[in-house]
Amino acid sequence: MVKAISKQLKGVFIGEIRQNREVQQDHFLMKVVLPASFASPYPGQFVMIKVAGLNEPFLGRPISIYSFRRKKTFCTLELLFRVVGKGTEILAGLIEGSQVEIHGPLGGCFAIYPERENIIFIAGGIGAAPLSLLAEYLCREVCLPKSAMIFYLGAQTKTAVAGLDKLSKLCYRIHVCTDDGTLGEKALVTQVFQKDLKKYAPDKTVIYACGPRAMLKALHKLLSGTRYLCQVSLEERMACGTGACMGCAAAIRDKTGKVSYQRVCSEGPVFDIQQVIWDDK
Amino acid sequence: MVKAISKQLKGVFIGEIRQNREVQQDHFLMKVVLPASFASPYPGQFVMIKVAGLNEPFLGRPISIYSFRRKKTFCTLELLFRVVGKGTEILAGLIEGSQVEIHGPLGGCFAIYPERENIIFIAGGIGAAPLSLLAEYLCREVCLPKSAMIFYLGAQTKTAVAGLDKLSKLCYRIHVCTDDGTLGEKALVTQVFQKDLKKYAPDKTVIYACGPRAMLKALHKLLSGTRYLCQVSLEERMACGTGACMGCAAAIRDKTGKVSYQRVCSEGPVFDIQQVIWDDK
Amino acid sequence: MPQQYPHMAVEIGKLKLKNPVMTASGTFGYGEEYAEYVDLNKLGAIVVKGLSLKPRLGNPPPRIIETTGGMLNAVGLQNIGVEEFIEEKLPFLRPYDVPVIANIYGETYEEYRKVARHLNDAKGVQALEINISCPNVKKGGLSFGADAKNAAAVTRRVREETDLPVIVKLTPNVTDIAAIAVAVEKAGADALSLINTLAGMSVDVKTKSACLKNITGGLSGPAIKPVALRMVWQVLQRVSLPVIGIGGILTANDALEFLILGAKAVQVGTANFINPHATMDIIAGLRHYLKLNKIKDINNIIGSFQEGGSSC
Amino acid sequence: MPQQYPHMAVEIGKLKLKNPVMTASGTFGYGEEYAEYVDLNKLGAIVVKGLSLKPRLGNPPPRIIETTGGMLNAVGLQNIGVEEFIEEKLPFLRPYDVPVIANIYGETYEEYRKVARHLNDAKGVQALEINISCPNVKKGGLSFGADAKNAAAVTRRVREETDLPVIVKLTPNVTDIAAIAVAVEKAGADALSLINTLAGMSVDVKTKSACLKNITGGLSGPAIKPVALRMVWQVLQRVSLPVIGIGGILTANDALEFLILGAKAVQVGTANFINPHATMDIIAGLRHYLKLNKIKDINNIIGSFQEGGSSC
Ligand SMILES: Cc1cc2nc3c(=O)[nH]c(=O)nc-3n(C[C@H](O)[C@H](O)[C@H](O)COP(=O)(O)OP(=O)(O)OC[C@H]3O[C@@H](n4cnc5c(N)ncnc54)[C@H](O)[C@@H]3O)c2cc1C
Ligand SMILES: Cc1cc2nc3c(=O)[nH]c(=O)nc-3n(C[C@H](O)[C@H](O)[C@H](O)COP(=O)(O)OP(=O)(O)OC[C@H]3O[C@@H](n4cnc5c(N)ncnc54)[C@H](O)[C@@H]3O)c2cc1C
Ligand SMILES: Cc1cc2nc3c(=O)[nH]c(=O)nc-3n(C[C@H](O)[C@H](O)[C@H](O)COP(=O)(O)O)c2cc1C
Ligand SMILES: Cc1cc2nc3c(=O)[nH]c(=O)nc-3n(C[C@H](O)[C@H](O)[C@H](O)COP(=O)(O)O)c2cc1C
Ligand code: FES
Ligand code: FES
Repeated sequence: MVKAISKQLKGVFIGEIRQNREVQQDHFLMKVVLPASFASPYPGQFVMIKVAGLNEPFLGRPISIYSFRRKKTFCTLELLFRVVGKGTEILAGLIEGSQVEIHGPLGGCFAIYPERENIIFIAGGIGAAPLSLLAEYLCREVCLPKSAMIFYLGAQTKTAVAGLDKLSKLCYRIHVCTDDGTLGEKALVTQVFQKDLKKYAPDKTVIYACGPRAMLKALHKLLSGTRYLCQVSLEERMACGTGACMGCAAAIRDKTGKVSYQRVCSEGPVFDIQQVIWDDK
Repeated sequence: MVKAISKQLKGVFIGEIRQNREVQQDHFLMKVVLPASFASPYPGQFVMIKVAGLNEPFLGRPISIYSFRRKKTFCTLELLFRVVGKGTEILAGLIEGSQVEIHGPLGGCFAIYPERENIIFIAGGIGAAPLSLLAEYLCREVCLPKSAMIFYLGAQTKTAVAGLDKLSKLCYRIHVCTDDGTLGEKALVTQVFQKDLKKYAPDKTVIYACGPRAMLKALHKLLSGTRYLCQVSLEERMACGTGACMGCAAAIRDKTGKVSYQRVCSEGPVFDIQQVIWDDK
Repeated sequence: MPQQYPHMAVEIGKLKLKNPVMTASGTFGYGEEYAEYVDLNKLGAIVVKGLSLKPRLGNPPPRIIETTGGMLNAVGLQNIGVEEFIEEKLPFLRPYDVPVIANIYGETYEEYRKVARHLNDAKGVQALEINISCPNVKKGGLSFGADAKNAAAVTRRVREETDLPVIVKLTPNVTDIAAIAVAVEKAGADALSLINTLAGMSVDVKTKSACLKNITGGLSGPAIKPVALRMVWQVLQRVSLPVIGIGGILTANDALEFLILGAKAVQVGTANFINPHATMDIIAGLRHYLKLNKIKDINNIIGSFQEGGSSC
Repeated sequence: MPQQYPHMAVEIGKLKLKNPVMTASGTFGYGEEYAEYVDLNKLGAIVVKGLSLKPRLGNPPPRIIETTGGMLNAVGLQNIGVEEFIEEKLPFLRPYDVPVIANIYGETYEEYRKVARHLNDAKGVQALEINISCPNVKKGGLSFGADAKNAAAVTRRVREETDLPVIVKLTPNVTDIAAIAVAVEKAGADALSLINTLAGMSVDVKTKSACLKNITGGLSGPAIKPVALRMVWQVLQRVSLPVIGIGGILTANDALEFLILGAKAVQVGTANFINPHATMDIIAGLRHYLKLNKIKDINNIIGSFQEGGSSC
């Protein structure tokens, strides 16, 4: 019989908002103070967040961890999010001192290949958030040289480019582009990357990508037939974030070639780009 | 044909909380700033209040107007409320700067008899709130002498006595009593009042009462068969506050003796104590 | 009057509405209660509180209780009766330029008949909405609406009494709402409205009794919107009558969900309680939506649903 | 072990539970998913995700959408199949001191039979819960549960295959849930659990399509609690079987509402998603309530409902 579990059970943490600032039109940077028992996250992981004690929004919202600092008696979590609907609107309205329920860190993380020469990040819009934590991690924890890391950041328009200030401290080169040319090059981020592609030898390169499905799909097309290693972080609507509800399904081909619905929250959110079935919807 | 109505349509006002202070255990005094277009209330009237933009609580909560000040460009409303359930708990949690939706002033008001010598107020617990506005109104607007106004205030225990500071400025005599004797006399407020009853000649006296149904029922028994003029303010669960939902029914006997369900929000909340059917539930 | 864009008028059979937003029965009194809040002339239509042959006292209190995202009510169809309505309330409504729809209720077929006849003869009522679905009355009500044969029988009786458009209001408390819709269509209804409230209850843990004196009540508000949308969708697949969508509509976006599915109009109920101006806000919101999306006529939105399922 | 007060154990026929709080099928995975959050030994029982004879892929995404006070899901019973469950998941659960209830689903009577037989023979399953009520699968599912005769037939088939207690889980999407309960009781069920989700849908105004790829889904969460309570109350008036209450339970107070009505136990579903610790919080809350009110045995609360209606 499995006896009373002695180890600390995981749970939901009450966080207090230290700052919640509109850094860019419709983009908020929320700093949350959490108890020290909150586990240190790995890049690519996320939290489920909701307003403490309220049923509105009813479900938590998955938001990637943008940055994390551990202090002696507490830790601070930064989330970078874009207001797209009711849930994020309510989060945006929270003021300093408000309490939030934070559940995490959840999900798997990006695999690290420190020996590779070219560490490429490709972000669409708010997709920059999880990749920022990854870049930071590679800089600080893995001590990769800045020169190894190249960031491609695309967005629809100037006001949808967020997190640039932090990235410019972390990466050697940042290519910014917008659909309408209001910032950086006027191009899709996959197009900009494509132009550089031949510079990067497949076996010396790893690509990390996060962004709208259409962007990831284009990237998949670009890389299909090549031997590039490419990890993508997917998004799906989530209810539990822990693998119980089966709500966050994505069609994935496993190593044996069998296609099944896997859970973005627990088998993901990071998948090999080749494993994802891009035409399922 | 009734043409486009030119007069301003009534609506729901967005109020901003200026102060929300726990004046007594579980009792909050909320000061709300409202636009100048908010109509001046009469004593006994109430507002429906809810957190702006949220569906939780789903319905507004009826709260009596405790005090009101009109300034040139805005007005301020004070509400005195006790936390008894989820709705009032959420209201209690609102901090300065939060926005509330206020709908009102609603309902009828107490009838005034300035010529009567004895103006008696009988309040149970938070029932003091609407009677305070009435006392203030009689003092300031009707210029009744303080000596005419006698207040009986009962509560279960000391911590349930709220609004005393304001009342003591308004009324000549205040009889405080508690069920457990922790403040004032140890007695029910109806018992305290009963002892004084013979001092007040029925045709020179008017009684205003608000409090738990059991208290009002006891008062009704006390006064039945007498000619005292007594107005009570009733409470019922409300959805609309405007007379549309028929939700706030109380069994009332009209002048012809016919009993029907009347709406506390619109036919009330103030009724003649003799008209109310006290044994319907 | 010059044609105004966007075009907001819709037709429910013979009934022409300025716009698709009506009030739901029982949530807007007899119109008077909201006349200070709403320019009644701007409404698509007013559906008044359910009318019975004789005045009804209604149920003893408590009659309402809040629930998560909604409320339960057990008003029990308290109303002044059809005759007093015609004498006392209709004169107030007649001068307005807005269709008045009378929601009617009977405990027997004969009562439905009589109420319909009274209203048919009274000037100022533009349509009848048959309530065969109120869960808060002991006789009739639920049982008429929960059975296709009874629902059809009521419809036929009312149909015989009036030339006014007959709208039948369906209950959601059934296994197969589309089957009832089909039966009612055959019986001569001109339109359907759905849904009425879901039967529900709530327990007070302190007193260990029901929160409503009537024990059960009808659930309304945004909590029931998903059920209402599903039923409208199911009914639209089986009947060709115009359908009026009801249930949990608080905003223009909510109304659009029903219109996109194919509802010709909507009714706004519980929303009036929390925002007496709700109907006006919804009409303005619909107009804004059409302008923003450069849609000239709201009828182009109605039924624009893509069956494919979404990738939202 | 010394007797602990308050006494929290309840019995559902032969099934003995430490306390009346179970997890609801499909909301707690196979137990593993929450083992880091919840001390599984402290649960009344674990009901695992619905099992079918063969593994099921489930429906394409999007599968869930939030609604006011609840959520819609159209997972489509994605599961690993009964054999893999027995081989891969049951070994994890067996060592725990908690009854495991297998929720089973078939597309034909024969499939129900086979799944039941497999589980009957596997060690470590203490009861079967027959899901005749899932609205998210095309065959079987809804139709079995929506008709008293079919519901009884499924029950009888499963009954013949097993000595384990058989719990039948009822659908709320019916006109008369008590009639189905009665039929299922006669067919040999040991207990009833209710409710499963209400069929609903949601429309994405931007794409003019359903928010769920499957178009309709099942509504769960506090939004449906009033309907669940009403149905538990209706069923309890017609059957003498133990009833397990399900629907929108987030807190101990919610659980008490069902217990007061007479439910012997409750299942906690959607609450697990927003608070993975919900079951533990509810158990602690129940214990606290009993202590505070000096009630020695939770069975004294069960069925303590006062029919009179309240003046709350
Ligand atoms: C693992 C993960 C990490 C994420 N990290 C971030 C982040 O760091 N910053 C950020 O701004 N956003 C992030 N998202 C997306 C974020 O969760 C959604 O934007 C949010 O849930 C929308 O909630 P809402 O109520 O505001 O919008 P809704 O009203 O629910 O929806 C508005 C729009 O957003 C889409 N949407 C809703 N939920 C999701 C979702 N879970 N994934 C994708 N699209 C969704 C809807 O389809 C719709 O088009 C992440 C999502 C996942 C799954
Ligand atoms: C005209 C009017 C004026 C009022 N003025 C005040 C006031 O000035 N200050 C104040 O503190 N309270 C006042 N009340 C009572 C107040 O409305 C309720 O306490 C409040 O609605 C409870 O909401 P809740 O969500 O916190 O409690 P709930 O969880 O809804 O209920 C908790 C308890 O309060 C009771 N209750 C709930 N609603 C009402 C109601 N409308 N009337 C009576 N009892 C109710 C319930 O039966 C239950 O016992 C007034 C009520 C009315 C009708
Ligand atoms: C307080 C109340 C009273 C109602 N009375 C009636 C009625 O008399 N006749 C009727 O057909 N429907 C009645 N209804 C049902 C509404 O018209 C509507 O169908 C239902 O509330 C769902 O819509 P909603 O969610 O927008 O409120 C009533 C609803 C409420 C809340
Ligand atoms: C995501 C999800 C999956 C579910 N899967 C099943 C299932 O496999 N079998 C079943 O009988 N019920 C299933 N249900 C229904 C729940 O067990 C429960 O009856 C319902 O959700 C109502 O309870 P709740 O409001 O507490 O969630 C599922 C519910 C949800 C939300
Ligand atoms: S969100 Fe529940 S399984 Fe992924
Ligand atoms: S609260 Fe709606 S009629 Fe009084």
